[in-house]
Formats: sequence, structure tokens, C-alpha cells
Amino acid sequence: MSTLHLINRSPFSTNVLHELADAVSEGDHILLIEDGVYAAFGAPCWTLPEGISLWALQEDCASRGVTPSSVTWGTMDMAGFVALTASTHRTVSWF
Amino acid sequence: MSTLHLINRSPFSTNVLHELADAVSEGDHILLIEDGVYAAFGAPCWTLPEGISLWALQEDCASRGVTPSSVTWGTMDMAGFVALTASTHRTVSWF
Amino acid sequence: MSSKSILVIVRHPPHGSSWVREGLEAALVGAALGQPPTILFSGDGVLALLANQQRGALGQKGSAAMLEGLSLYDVEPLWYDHLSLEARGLDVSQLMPGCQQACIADMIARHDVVMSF
Amino acid sequence: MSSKSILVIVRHPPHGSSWVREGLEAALVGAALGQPPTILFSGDGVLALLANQQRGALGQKGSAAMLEGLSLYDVEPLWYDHLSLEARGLDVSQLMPGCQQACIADMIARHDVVMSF
Amino acid sequence: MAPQGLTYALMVQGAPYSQQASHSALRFAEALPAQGHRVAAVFFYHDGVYNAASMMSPPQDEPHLLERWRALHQVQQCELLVCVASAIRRGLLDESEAKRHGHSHPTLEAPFELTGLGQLMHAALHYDRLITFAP
Amino acid sequence: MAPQGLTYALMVQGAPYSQQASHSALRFAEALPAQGHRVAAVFFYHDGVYNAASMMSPPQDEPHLLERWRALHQVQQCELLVCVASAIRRGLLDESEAKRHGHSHPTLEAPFELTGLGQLMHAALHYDRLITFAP
Repeated sequence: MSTLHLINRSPFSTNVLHELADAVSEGDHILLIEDGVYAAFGAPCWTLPEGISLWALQEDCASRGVTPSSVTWGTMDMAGFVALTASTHRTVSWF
Repeated sequence: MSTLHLINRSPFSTNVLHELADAVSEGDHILLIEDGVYAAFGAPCWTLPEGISLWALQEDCASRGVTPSSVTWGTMDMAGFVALTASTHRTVSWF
Repeated sequence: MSSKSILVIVRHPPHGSSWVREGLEAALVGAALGQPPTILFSGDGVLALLANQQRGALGQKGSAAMLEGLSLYDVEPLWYDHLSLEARGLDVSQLMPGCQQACIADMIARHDVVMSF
Repeated sequence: MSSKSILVIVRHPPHGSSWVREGLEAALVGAALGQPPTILFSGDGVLALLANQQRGALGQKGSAAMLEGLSLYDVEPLWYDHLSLEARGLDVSQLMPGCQQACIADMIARHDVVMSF
Repeated sequence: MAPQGLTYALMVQGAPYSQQASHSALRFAEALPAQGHRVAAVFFYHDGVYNAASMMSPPQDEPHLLERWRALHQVQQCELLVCVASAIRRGLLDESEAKRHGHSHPTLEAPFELTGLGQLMHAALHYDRLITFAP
Repeated sequence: MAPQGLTYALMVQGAPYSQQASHSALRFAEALPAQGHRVAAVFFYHDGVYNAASMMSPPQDEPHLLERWRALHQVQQCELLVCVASAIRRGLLDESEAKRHGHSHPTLEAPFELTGLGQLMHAALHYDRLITFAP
């Protein structure tokens, strides 16, 4: 019954990551897409509860010249994005 | 040769006020319009250099139920907004 | 199928954009179809709950009148995320009647479908 | 009149919206008319200067190719606000060639007209 | 393992060409069949309704978003539902709305269809997943 | 004292009905004459071009933004300039562009006019003030 959270806004110009930190539950996934992938690049300090999986959409990283620091963020292609929406119970978009 | 800075975004969901703090010069005016007026309401901590005048557009405050704390922010009607654009050298919109 | 529960999250402030009105309209239609969604105000969405709002200039409609009508359609209470309210230096006494506090993480986990506005 | 100086400030990141391209197009047209504006990347706008960008999915154009063409039209250098770059954990070695640091407050004070994108 | 054969509803709130939302939604929708899923309905709301503008004429070297939506409809037989209240105020009228407002030509055509929010709520309840793409 | 008799150019980047930018721009422009100023040109760019959609049909109890722009043009004789590249990709075509793209009817009409970015740069250089209203 986990949730996939989609973030498409820059972490530098918005506070969406801070809002998100209060909204996740253990087992949830966070996927960065569009301008959200800049978070993979070194987001401003924010803390998440344990047990959250972090992903960035590969094609949006590539177009922006962003290489995620692999320690924190895994990358995922469009097929992986689809699979995540199927394996989680619901998707919440943050914009 | 002073500048009028127009802010129309919420200070809680964006970081525009922090960006602005580096962009103002002494003698500049800041006018909050649209969702920017929520800053008059108690913005997250931010510091400005000395000698900046702070205003909020009255009609956008009224529609939102926002009463500016008069110590910090003066209110201004649409005629005042026009007068500010005329008496300053240039206007910069932050969005 | 039709036993799915829907959560409508409003995260944008009123007046500056049409998102609040659009989220509320979706919730009202759901209610009219006999499936009243839960509605939660989070982030800047809690600003839609402020008392003493008015129409905007040029007669632009806000969302306050719509909010007052929601209870007629069994969309109640108006849930707000309490951390979002605190972060804006507000307390419940400044909000319109009918608001109740919630925790957004719990709300999301308890619904099948989430719509964001 | 025509001796006015124009500053184009790009404050949005590339790809996610069309603002960067639109700001650059305005600057290019100004240059073609013999009035090359100064162009400054500030806030998330500095992300438009990152090296190694590509076209987006569906063939969506980015702004990198346009940026490389600016110097042909005397729109140079590509000014960036150094505090914005630092705030994003970046340094100039990660940017495309032709970038030079500036301070946004000085830039605004030195121009007659400012266009934001 | 992720379940197979799911039906998806998408809600698109972003305007074409100014925001990436339409591109992302199309990319996502086009990737569904490879895993045995399909998009059953796309609901256009907020500025997303502009995706249905029938006279959209992008330059040849940029994606033609209207054509991509049409192709998606053909391949996956999905409904392309446009919020009628959002569309009409913005000037997107199908043939019958155009007549009703005294215009001789529509600005929105099949396979896009003007519809109410009931269809969005129906899609949310009826299909297996709802994914929102917004600006 | 603020100077009198200034000419203003406005740049409008926000879509009508979804964002407040159009409302703010109109309110501002309508307030200029009381202080001896006038708006000489409004340049619509980004999603602001949608303000020119000629079939815009808002509900009766909401402001009709297209009519307000037309009235502004009448009262202050301002040019209503729409970025041609932004407009055409979004489906806003005047009579000649409609013909060129094989459509029988325009979706953008006078007093709005399709024009290039040169007009924006000209307005910025030529008029006394440039004010941007964006989403």
C-alpha cells in the first residue's frame, strides 16, 4: 500500500522537498522528473524518514546535464517509471 | 536611478525573497502583488540591506484576507503602484 | 471499483491561480455523483481557508464562497495539514469555520486515489 | 531613446519550461537590431549554463545550442550571478565556455530596462 | 512483481510548449503497452486544455503535440477528455459549442471531446491508476 | 514628484483564467490615465498569447478578459502585439496565417496583431517604462 511521489519542480526555487518530507511514509518511493532532477545534483539540506527509496528519471537528467550522486539517488528509465506506478498503490504529484 | 521590484509569488512555497535580497540596492522599493502579499503576513526569515522601502498592494491583500503588519509593510493602492513605476527608473518582475 | 476513496489535495494559494477553484469543483462533482472525496489543504493550500477573503479586482472570484458550500454536499470537514498552518505563522482561529486538523502522511496512506491541485 | 541599455535576466531552469529559450530569443532579436542586450543568468537560470546538456525526450529542444550561437551576435559574455551558482553547489568549471561572473544588484543598477524570464 | 494489464487515467494540467508536462505525459503513456498496460483516458484540465487546440502549428523541427495525442488515441484507443468549463472560457469550442456561441468554426475536434468533471471522477474511480502531469 | 505623461509598454506572460497576471496587467493599465500616463503597447509572450484567443467565452459572472483588452485598446489607443512564433505553435492564427496553414478561419483577430520580437525590443527601447506581468 505504498505511494509513489512525483516531484517535477526545482528544489532550489521551491520548497516542495520540505513539504514532501512530512508527507511520506515508510516504503514510499520518490521519483524526480523534469526540473525536479536538479535535486539529485545536490539538494539543499532536507531530511527524510527512514525507508524511502529515491529515484531520478534518466532522460530528464541526461537532457539537463545532471549526473545523480549514485549514493543517494538511483536512476530509472521510462519503463522503470511505469513499473513503479504499477507496483505502488497510488501516485501523488507535487507541483 | 532606483528600482521597483515586483514580487507575485508566495514566500512560503518559493525562495524568491532570498534571491531578491541579493539583488536590491539602497533606495529600491519592493512591492508585493498577487500571491506575493502573503509575505506581508509574516514571511519566513529573510534579511534585506538598509534603505529599502516595502509595500504590499492593498487590493490583493484584501481579496486574500491578509492584513499587513504595518510596522514592516506599507500598503498601496493601484494609483500608488502606478506612481511607484513612474518615480523609479526601472521595474523588475520576480516570478 | 466504485468503493475507491479519493483524496483531493489543494497545495496552491487562492486568487493567484485557478487551482483551488478547480480542485474544489472536482470535489463537488465527486460529491454530486455520490462519492464525496476527502479534501485536504496543505502547503500554501491552507491559505485558501483564511477568514475574511473577498472577490478580487475585476470581479475575479475567489474560492471562499465555494468552500462555504461544500458542507451542503457532504464534503466536510475542511481538513488542513497542521504543520503547513504552523509554518505560515497561522492558527485555526484565523480560519473559516468547519476546519479540522490532519496529518498529510496519514491522509495519503488512507486513500486509494490522490488528486493534486 | 535608442541609447537605452537592456538587461535580460533568465531566472528559470531550462527544459522544464520555455522561459530560457524565450529570453534568449528576445536577446538575439535585440542583437540583430543592433542593440545587443546584456544577458544575466540568476537563480535557477544558471542551470541553463551547465555543460553536457542534450535534447529532451520527444526531440524537445533545450537552450544549449542557442547559447552557443549568442556570441556570433555580439551577445557575450554569458553573465552568471555568482551567489546563485554557489547556492547550487556548482562552480564555473561545470559550465559551458564563455561564462563570466557578475553581481545581480550591480547589473540591474547599470541598465535602463530589465526583462525577466 | 508489478501487476500486469492495468488501466491508467492521466490528468494533464500543463499547457503545451510552455511546460514539459505534455511531453512527460505522452512519454509515459507511450511506454505503457510494453509492460502490458494501457492508458484508458486522458483528462485535460487547467491550462492542459490547450493541448486540444486544433490549429496548433509548431515548427517542423519541434514535436507536434496534437498529432502525438491523436496517435496515442489511435494506438491505445484512449479517450481524450477536455474539461468543458475550462475549455470554453479559454476559447476552445467544439462544433456544437461554437454554434451556441455564434462562431462558424470549431477550435477543438475529435478525437478530443468536451466533457464534464464527472468523467474525471469516473476515471479516478474506475481505472486502476491515476497519474497527474502538471506544470 | 513622479514625472507626468509617461508612455508604458507591458509584457504579459500569463495565460488568462489560470493565473492572475492578465488581471493585474489590465488593472494597472486602466489606472495609468488618471495620472497622465498611457499604455502604448502590450506585448503578449509565453502563455500570455492565449489572451488573444478570439473565441474566449467566459461565464457571464466572470470578467471577459478579451473584451477588457479590446476596451483598453479603444480608450488608450495601445497596440496589442502577440508574439507570432509563440502564437502559431499554440494554435492562435490570424487570417493570413490561418490560410497559410490550410485553415478557413482565424483564431486571433484585430485589434490583436501577430508580430515579431523586434516589436518587444522596440517597445522596451522606445517607451518610457516596461512592466512585466507573469504567472
